[in-house]
Order: sequence, then structure tokens, then C-alpha cells
Amino acid sequence: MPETEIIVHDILIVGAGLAGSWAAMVAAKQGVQDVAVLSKIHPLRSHSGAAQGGIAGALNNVRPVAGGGPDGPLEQIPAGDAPIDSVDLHVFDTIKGSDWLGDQDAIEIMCREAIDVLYEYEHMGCVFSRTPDGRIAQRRFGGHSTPRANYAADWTGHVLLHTIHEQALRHKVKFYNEWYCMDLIIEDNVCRGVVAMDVLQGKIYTMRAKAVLFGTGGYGRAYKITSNAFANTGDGVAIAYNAGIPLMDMEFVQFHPTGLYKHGILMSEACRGEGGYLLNNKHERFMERYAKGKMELAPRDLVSRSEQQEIDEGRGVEADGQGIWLDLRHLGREKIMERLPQVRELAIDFVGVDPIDGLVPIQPTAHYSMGGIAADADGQVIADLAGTPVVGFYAAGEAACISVHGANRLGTNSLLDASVFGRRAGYAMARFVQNGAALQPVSGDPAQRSRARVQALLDNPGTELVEDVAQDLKTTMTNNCGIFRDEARLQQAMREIKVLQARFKNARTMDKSSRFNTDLLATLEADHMLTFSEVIVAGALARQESRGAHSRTDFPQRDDDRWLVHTMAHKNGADGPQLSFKPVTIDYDKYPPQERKY
Amino acid sequence: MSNPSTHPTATVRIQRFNPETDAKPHMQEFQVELKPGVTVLDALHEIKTHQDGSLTFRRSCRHAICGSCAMHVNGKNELVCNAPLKDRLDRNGRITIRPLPYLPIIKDLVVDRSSFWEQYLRVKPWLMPPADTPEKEFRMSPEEVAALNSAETCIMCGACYSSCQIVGLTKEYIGPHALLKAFLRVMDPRDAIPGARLADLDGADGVYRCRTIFNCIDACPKNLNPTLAIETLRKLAQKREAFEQARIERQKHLDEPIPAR
Amino acid sequence: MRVFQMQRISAIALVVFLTIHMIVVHYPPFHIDFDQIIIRMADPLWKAIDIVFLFFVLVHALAGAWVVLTDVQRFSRLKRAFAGAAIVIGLIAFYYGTKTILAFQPPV
Amino acid sequence: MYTSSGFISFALRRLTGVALVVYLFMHLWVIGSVNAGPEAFDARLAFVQQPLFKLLEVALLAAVVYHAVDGIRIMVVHYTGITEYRKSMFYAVLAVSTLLVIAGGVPIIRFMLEG
Ligand SMILES: Cc1cc2nc3c(=O)[nH]c(=O)nc-3n(C[C@H](O)[C@H](O)[C@H](O)COP(=O)(O)OP(=O)(O)OC[C@H]3O[C@@H](n4cnc5c(N)ncnc54)[C@H](O)[C@@H]3O)c2cc1C
Ligand code: HEM
Ligand code: SF4
Ligand code: F3S
Ligand code: FES
Repeated sequence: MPETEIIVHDILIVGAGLAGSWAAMVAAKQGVQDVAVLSKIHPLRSHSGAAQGGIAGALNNVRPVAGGGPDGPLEQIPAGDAPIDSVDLHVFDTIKGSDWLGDQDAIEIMCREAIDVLYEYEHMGCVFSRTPDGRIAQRRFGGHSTPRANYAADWTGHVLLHTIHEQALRHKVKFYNEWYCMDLIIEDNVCRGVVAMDVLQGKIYTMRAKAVLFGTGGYGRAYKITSNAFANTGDGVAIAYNAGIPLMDMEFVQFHPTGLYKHGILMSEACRGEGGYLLNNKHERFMERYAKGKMELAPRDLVSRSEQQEIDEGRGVEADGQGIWLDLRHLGREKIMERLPQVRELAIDFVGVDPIDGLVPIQPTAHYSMGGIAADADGQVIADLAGTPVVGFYAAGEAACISVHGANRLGTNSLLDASVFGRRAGYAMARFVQNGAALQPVSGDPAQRSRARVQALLDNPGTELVEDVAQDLKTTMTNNCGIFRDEARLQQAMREIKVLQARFKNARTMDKSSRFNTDLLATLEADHMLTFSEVIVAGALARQESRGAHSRTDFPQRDDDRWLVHTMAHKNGADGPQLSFKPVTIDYDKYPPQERKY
Repeated sequence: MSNPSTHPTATVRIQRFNPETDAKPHMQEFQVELKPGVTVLDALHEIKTHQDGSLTFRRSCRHAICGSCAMHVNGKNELVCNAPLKDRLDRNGRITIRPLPYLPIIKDLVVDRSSFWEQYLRVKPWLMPPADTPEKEFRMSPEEVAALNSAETCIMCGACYSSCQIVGLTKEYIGPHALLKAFLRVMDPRDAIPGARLADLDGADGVYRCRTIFNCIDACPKNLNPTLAIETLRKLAQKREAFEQARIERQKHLDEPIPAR
Repeated sequence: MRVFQMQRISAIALVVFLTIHMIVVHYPPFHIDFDQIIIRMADPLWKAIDIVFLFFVLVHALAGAWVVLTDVQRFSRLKRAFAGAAIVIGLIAFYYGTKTILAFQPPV
Repeated sequence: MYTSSGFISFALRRLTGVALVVYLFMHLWVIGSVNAGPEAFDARLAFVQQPLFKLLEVALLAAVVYHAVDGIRIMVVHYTGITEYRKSMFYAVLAVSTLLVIAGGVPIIRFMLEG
């Protein structure tokens, strides 16, 4: 094992997706000299790049053509004409989408700053699609009452990610690419740095910093059918939890209605935004039964549930009846080629269907993690219900729960969330450092702990394969903690997770070398998934209601009296998570809770 | 893994190399089940998770958007995540996978892309916007955006770079990926320094190092055309001043609506 | 001008000159001997054509050789040295070749 | 090694280019002997008119023809920006070169055989 080596920076950011890169870029631009980012994969490989459909923001560039109906054509708003969209409307749609579980102050900040952030993206070189008069083009998206998804064809996340990474480079941010964060150093509620492994050499370092941000992304990999990348294993969430940081609202996992059948790979919501239909095996547009007003453009939780119900009631397609058809044929070749080129290629590559003339089999797919590390609107992580800050520790993006999505995220709001709060955290950290924050001492040798952990994994002579444990976890999460949940299934999931955690102790890492050991990484990731999955299940068990993406068949109603609260989960030794509940920030005059109907 | 199975099997030949322990690369064969819909990446995963955990490769998104998984399959560079295994097998049911050529091998199928990223940095991949920014967005016509489509979807996978023999000869060559990026910036009406960019590219390691081999086009999984971008840059470099002048003119109107036609 | 452009312009010139050269000098390739060559070569117009041809072929060949060498990373430090060598070799060869062409005298 | 039609065309062009440079300097040397007088010239010419050299001359012809035709192809790409037909253009170059080499090579061989 290598000698103790210590790396020091002013600001250290873990994760180089939109959230992490924004924070780094902004901090550097604000004049902090020594900003470093570490990412377990090259920054441009981050999952933000996979986002397709768009990023929300009430720019008021586009409106529906009068009399065109809910999926009629759009036109640019002529200069001088009244705007149709507003920040307030965006706020309301988001709150309603969140099933009133979102913190309304944070939502307001997000929707207001959306406009700034979008123009900043544009000024930094992001190649958005355009209206004929040269403004940023917008399209419809589920749950939004106006077309406010700003897009770049169907590779929006890709251009945003590349743009922000380039700007971070321009402002001389230092990158540690292919470094894996393993631990968070927190003493006395003050963050002092992280422990990370240089994957190439297999060396483990203590990295000290005045401020640390986690922008480590989501945890959809805990499910079998998922749209998420291999990298989305929720490391940051698990690491923070293990370090005593509370996780919030973890039970809310979004299932996207249109994942490619069997693969889970996402067919962008833009498919429906552009007017695609969902059909069951009788070729009915079944959404008529579930959300007559919005049809396919109802929010994701609702559409996914509708699909699952069709499937469960025997109206699914494909051999095992687990699929639904996505019908884009009526959009015509030209529109598909112009607006959905990537989506078309995915369908051809993975299920062998060209949407121009064929029905694409799809199924709901685990997509987004509403929950995460509890933080305020500056990305400042909090330690308890009272909101006590964890000094020097920040979180943003999908890994964080600033609670703008509540119980269900609206499409295009998460690129926005990652951007707005990544940016705000960047400013906050710069202020923190420039106001004289000092490097805090670290007691002992935290890297040694991680080295021991790695050594133990490598030395484990176990008989289990890590992958088998991980697969079993995914299966139980999908079957027992998926779209529809109930007490019995959740109890089952909890039991199985305990068993799997025990089995993991007997799992062996096949690759014993130190150089670029991805087998070791997979083992650490499996460990992390076993950690936070327990929190998801615990939250889902506790929450005896149905709200947003959390749908309990044994408690089908929303219950504002008891459950209009955030779930906070603290690690409680080996006993699993300890839950407490935090009130939701609600402006009862402006946005009082209502029934959520589409 | 000897489960009785109804699926036929495929033979996956993989080049293995760990510079810490091996003197030189060698080939190793694995058998995987040829289930329907299996991609080459799925096969690699099956091998890694159940047969030999030390097999090392990069991957993340698994749908051709992150650029991690470019490899040299049956003599060609491509992304393995959207490549159906069935289509890549030869008559004997075999597929041969090697790391991207012309780059140092870190381990098995993982290559060292340092030179690739250095060249990317060298063209200053970021936009240099004009000094004064409008309150709202810069106005760009859909046609101006369309001209950039042929470069903005580059996922920096390196398939082009490592297919180019000139890269094989010299790492001083900027390379097709970075030249394509430079093209994106030069063509963007919002970029304020196209002249300086063209001057930088005009050197012997820039556009003039390309020998029009075309491998880069064949290799690109996103159907991009670095060769054409390079040809265009060469021509623009010839009339740099005029191009710069036109850009200055264009930038005077960046905050005005595109006139209807 | 860039080596690249030198290479292309000389290439275009070579298409013309080389075609003439091949047809006139090598085809039909029968019974070339000193006398026949001398007769043609003595014509001042041919002398001029041959000198221009020589110039372009040297430019093209030496530029080409320089490109081939400098494409190899190991030699890139020697870029300038190679360029110098190419110019010197080019001048010597041009002088030598021109002298040869001019040396042809009409048969007496 | 990344083999492809693009690589083959490039390698051939480069190889033939280098071969032609070598030949060029040989050629200058042979013709240059005119300075040394008719005897020397005839001697050197006779030397290069042995059958072996006649065969080499066919090879030289092939080299020149391929190099030139492929060079033209490359320049067509430069000036027109056509890249879609890269493969067919390369096959066309091979076909045209072959035809030209046959047309030019047959007389040389016949001449050689007839003495
Ligand atoms: C297929 C798909 C399509 C989507 N489409 C849209 C859309 O159209 N609109 C929208 O608004 N949202 C969309 N989303 C959601 C959105 O893309 C994500 O929520 C958002 O990009 C998250 O950004 P992030 O910066 O938080 O994380 P990510 O982009 O996931 O980045 C995580 C970063 O953390 C790093 N990291 C993780 N763990 C570690 C570790 N242990 N050590 C070091 N580094 C680590 C990773 O390397 C990576 O750089 C989509 C999501 C998916 C899956
Ligand atoms: C009609 C005749 C010719 C044409 C059209 C032609 C064309 C070209 C072109 C376009 C190139 C550039 C190739 C590249 O950049 O990849 C080139 C390269 C070259 N040519 Fe020629 N050429 C001709 C004759 C010759 C002759 C007679 C010689 C030798 C004496 C020669 C020697 C070379 C060399 C050495 C190179 C460099 C090789 C390389 O870069 O790959 N060429 N030629
Ligand atoms: S141009 Fe194509 S091959 Fe090259 S890096 Fe970009 S996407 Fe990959
Ligand atoms: S393969 Fe290389 S030589 Fe040019 S055309 Fe492509 S960059
Ligand atoms: S895994 Fe992302 S491109 Fe293949």
C-alpha cells in the first residue's frame, strides 16, 4: 500500500456532470484560484450528457397555434405579442408535479433563475435549436402547461454538458479524471475533504479542501430496467449517508414511461412532446382512461402507472405482455428526422424498429432519483431537521435533494435543477472561501481506513459473485419497491436487502490488481447500492400514502394530514436508517395544496 | 458457467494486456451465449461479471452518447454499446475485440487518451463570445444552427482519432476530433475569434497534417465528417481576413431578430 | 506559401508536364538513342519546357519527401534541418539538371 | 494497424511518391552524363536499357500512373469537398490506373521481347 499522500485544494468538487461542472466553473470565474473536480469517469461521459428532451425555462419564445389543441402545432410568439408563460406558471406546474411535496421557496428560485441560466448557457456557446427569428426553440413536455422545454434537437444534455465542461476548462479548473471518491471526511459537523482513489494507479489519497461539493448524480442503477448509465450507482449519496449526513425523500424514484422494451434505454419524453401516442395491445390510446385532458402528456408518474396498469391487466404487448407500443408514425419522416434523430437511431439499434414506419415497444424504466443529500437552495448540506449546516459541505444535482421535485419531477426540470443549484452552490462556495474559510485539520489518516476497506475486499476469499448480489438487489427493488408498492412487498424487499448485505460480505472481487481495477469499483458500487437501497425501502415502508412517484396500493390516497412532510434518514449504526420528518415549505396563500388532476 | 442452454454461443476473442504483469499483449477467447438483442458490450459485461473479472474496459451510458466504449472490433473502430453481437460475428461465430489502435494501452481494452485530450485543449474548445452580450439570447438562424449540427454531436469517443494513420505516426497532429471542434467554433456566428483560431490551425500540425485518409469518417459512430470540416477550415484559412471581417459584421446584428424570408 | 499549397500547385503542373514528357520522351519507347534525343533537346522551346518541368518536379518531390519525413514524430525536431537540406539539394539538382538541358547542342 | 481502403490508397500514394523521388535522382544522374559526352551517355543509357530495367520501367510507369491518378483524386476532394464517394473514387482510381498501365506497359514489354 502506498505511503500517505495528501492533496490540497480550496474547493473540491466530486462529480463532473452539469451540477459539478457549473459549481466549478462559477467558483473559478468568481476568482477562486484553486478549484479542482474529481470524477470517476471522464467529465464528458457524465450522465447529464444523455439527457435528450430539453431544459425548462419560461422564455416565452413559442406558443401553441390558436385552436390547435393539446398536441397541435407551435409557432414563435411575434414580437410585441403578449407572453403566454411566466415564472409563476412554471412554479405552479412544478409544485403540482411534485404533488405539493416540493419546497416552494426553492422551486421559486429555480424557476426564476432558469431564465438567467438559459441565457448564460446560450452565451457560452450552447447550440440550441432555434425559432425562425433566431430565438431558442421550445417544445411541450409532460406536466408543463406551456411549451417551455428549451432544446437542442434531442441531444440537449449533450450540448449543455460539453458547453459547461469547456467553460470550466477555459477558467482553468483542475480535473482529476477517473478518480473515484470513496469517503467523505466530516468531523464535528465540519467537512474537511474526501478520500479518493486514482483509478489508473490504484492509489488512495486524502484530499483536503475548504469546501467540498457532491454532484455525483442519481441512483437508478439499483433497478433492473433503468435508463441510467452504469455510472449512476449513487456513490455520493451512500458515502454521505455513511458519513452521518441525512438523506431526504429517498423513497421517491421516478419511472419514465418510455424506456425501450427490455433495455430500459430512454426514448425521450420529446417523443410524446412532439405528439407520439401510447397504445396497448388493442391499439387503444389508453391514456384517455387515465388523463383525458393531457393524454400522453400527463406527468411521468401518472403515465407510468397507467402503462403498468395496462400491463398488469393483460393489455401489454410483446411475447411476455410486459410492453406498450409507442406510435410515432403519424409524425411523419421529416419531423422525426429533424426533431428526434437520436431517438430514431436508438429504436433501430436496440429493438430493430424504425419509428417512421413501425411501432416501438417500450416499458416503464427507472429514471430519476428525487431524493438525495438534504441541502438548502445554496447547495449547503444540512445535518438535521432544524437545518443546521454541515460547514463546508455542499451538494447539487441529482445527488442532492433541495426538494424542487418533491414526489415527482417534471421532465426538463432536472437539467435545470442541476444547472441552477450547481451554479448557486458555486457562488456560495466562492463566498465561503473568499470570506476567509480556513483549511480544517484532519485527525488520523482517513485514507488508511479506505485502504483497509479496499484490501479487505481484495482479500475476501468469498464464494459469491458481486454481480449476482447486485442483480438480486435490482430484481427485488424492481419487483418489490417499483411503480406499485405495498406493505408486504416492501417488507419482503427489506428482508432481502438484509440477506443481500450479508451475502455481500462473502462476495469476492475477481481482479486483484491495483492498476485500473474496474472490478474493484463495481464492488464498491454494489456496496453503495446496498446501502442506499435500504433507505429507499425504509422510506417507502414508512410513508403510508400515495404521492407522486410513490404509489402504495394499500394506501391509494394522498394524505396531507400525516404525510405532507419530507422523510429524513440518518444512519443509525448497523440498525439501518433512522427516520424523522421535516415539514415542507409551503406558501399557503399562493400555492395551497390541491388535488392533483390532469 | 455450464448451465444447459438453448442459445447458440459466440466466441469472443479479446486482446488482453496488463503492462504491470505482461510482457506483451495476447489474445484470449471466451464463449458467451448469443441471446437475442445482445450487444457487444453486453457480451463483454457477461465475461467480466461471470468469467473473468479482471477484463477491463470503459463504458457508461450504453446508448452511444457518452463516448466511453469505442474499441477496435474486427479491424474497425466503433462503439460496442450499440453494436449487435450477432451482426459482428464471422462465419465461425467469432468476433475479435482489441483496444483502439495507435494509443498506449493502460489495461486490456482501456487506452490512454491523453494525447487526444491535449489536442482537444489545444484548439480552445470553448466559445469566445463577443465582448457585449445581449440581455437575452444571441439570435441565430435555424440555418446557422444547422451548419453546426455536423459537429456539435461529437461525443469525443476517439474512434476517429485512433483510426487515423497520421495520429499513428505523430501525436503532434491536432487530429480529426479537435479539428471538428475547431470547425464548430469557427463556424459559430457567436464566436469572436475565428481569425485567431484559423491562424492557429493553419500550422503544419493543423489542417495541413491531414492526408485525406478518410478513416475518420468511416470510424465515426455519430456519422460526422471530420474530413469535410478540415477541408472547409483549410479554405477558410486561405481567406482568413475576409472571413473575420464578415464575422465582425455578423456580430453587429447578433441581438436582432432574424428577418423573415 | 505553405508546403501543402506548393505540393498541390506543383502537382497540377506535373499533370501537364508529365503527360507531355511521357508521350514525347518515352512513347513510343523504341530505339532511343543519343541522336534523336539531341535533336529534340536542342530546340530552345523544349529546353524551356524541360527546365520548367524540372523545377516543378523538384519542388514536388522535395516537398513530398519533407512531408513524409516530418509526418514521423521522431523527426519533427528536425523540421527545419530537413527543409534546409531540401532547399540545398533542390538548388544543386536544379543547377545540375539545367546545365544538362542547356548542354545539349544542335548536331553539327 | 488500421487497414481500410483509405489507408491502402494513402500507403500506396506515399510509397509510390518516395519511389518516384528515388527514381528522379537516378534519372537526373543518367541524363546528366550528357555533360560527360556521348560515350558516357550511351553507356549509361545502355546500362539502363537492359531487360531488367525494362521491367522496372513498367513498375515505374505503374507507380507514376497510380500516384498521379490518386493525387488527382485527392485534389478533387480538396476542391469539391466530395467525401461521400470516397470508396468508389478509390476503386475508380485503381481501375483507371490499371487501364493506363496496360496501355502503356504492353508496348514496353513488346519492345523488350522484340529486342
Ligand atoms: C436517459 C436520461 C435522459 C434524461 N433527459 C432529461 C431531460 O431531457 N431533461 C432533464 O431536465 N433531465 C433529464 N434527465 C435527468 C438529468 O439528466 C439528470 O438528472 C442530471 O443530468 C443530473 O446531473 P448531475 O450533474 O447531478 O449528475 P451526472 O451528470 O449524473 O454526473 C454525476 C457525476 O458524478 C461523478 N461521480 C459519481 N460517483 C462518483 C464517485 N464515487 N467518485 C467520483 N465521481 C463520481 C460521475 O463521474 C459524474 O461526473 C435525463 C436522465 C436520463 C437518465
Ligand atoms: C501528375 C503527377 C503527379 C501528381 C498529380 C501528384 C500529386 C500528388 C499529391 C496531390 C500529393 C499529396 C498527397 C498527400 O498530401 O497525401 C503528392 C505527394 C507526393 N508526390 Fe506527387 N504527384 C505527381 C507526381 C509526382 C512525381 C513525379 C513525384 C516524384 C518525383 C512525386 C512525389 C511525391 C511525393 C514524395 C509525395 C509525398 C507523399 C505523401 O505525402 O504521401 N509526385 N503528389
Ligand atoms: S468525430 Fe465522431 S469519431 Fe471522432 S470523436 Fe467525435 S463522435 Fe467520435
Ligand atoms: S483519417 Fe486522418 S488524415 Fe485526415 S481525413 Fe481523417 S484526419
Ligand atoms: S457506453 Fe456510452 S457510448 Fe457506449
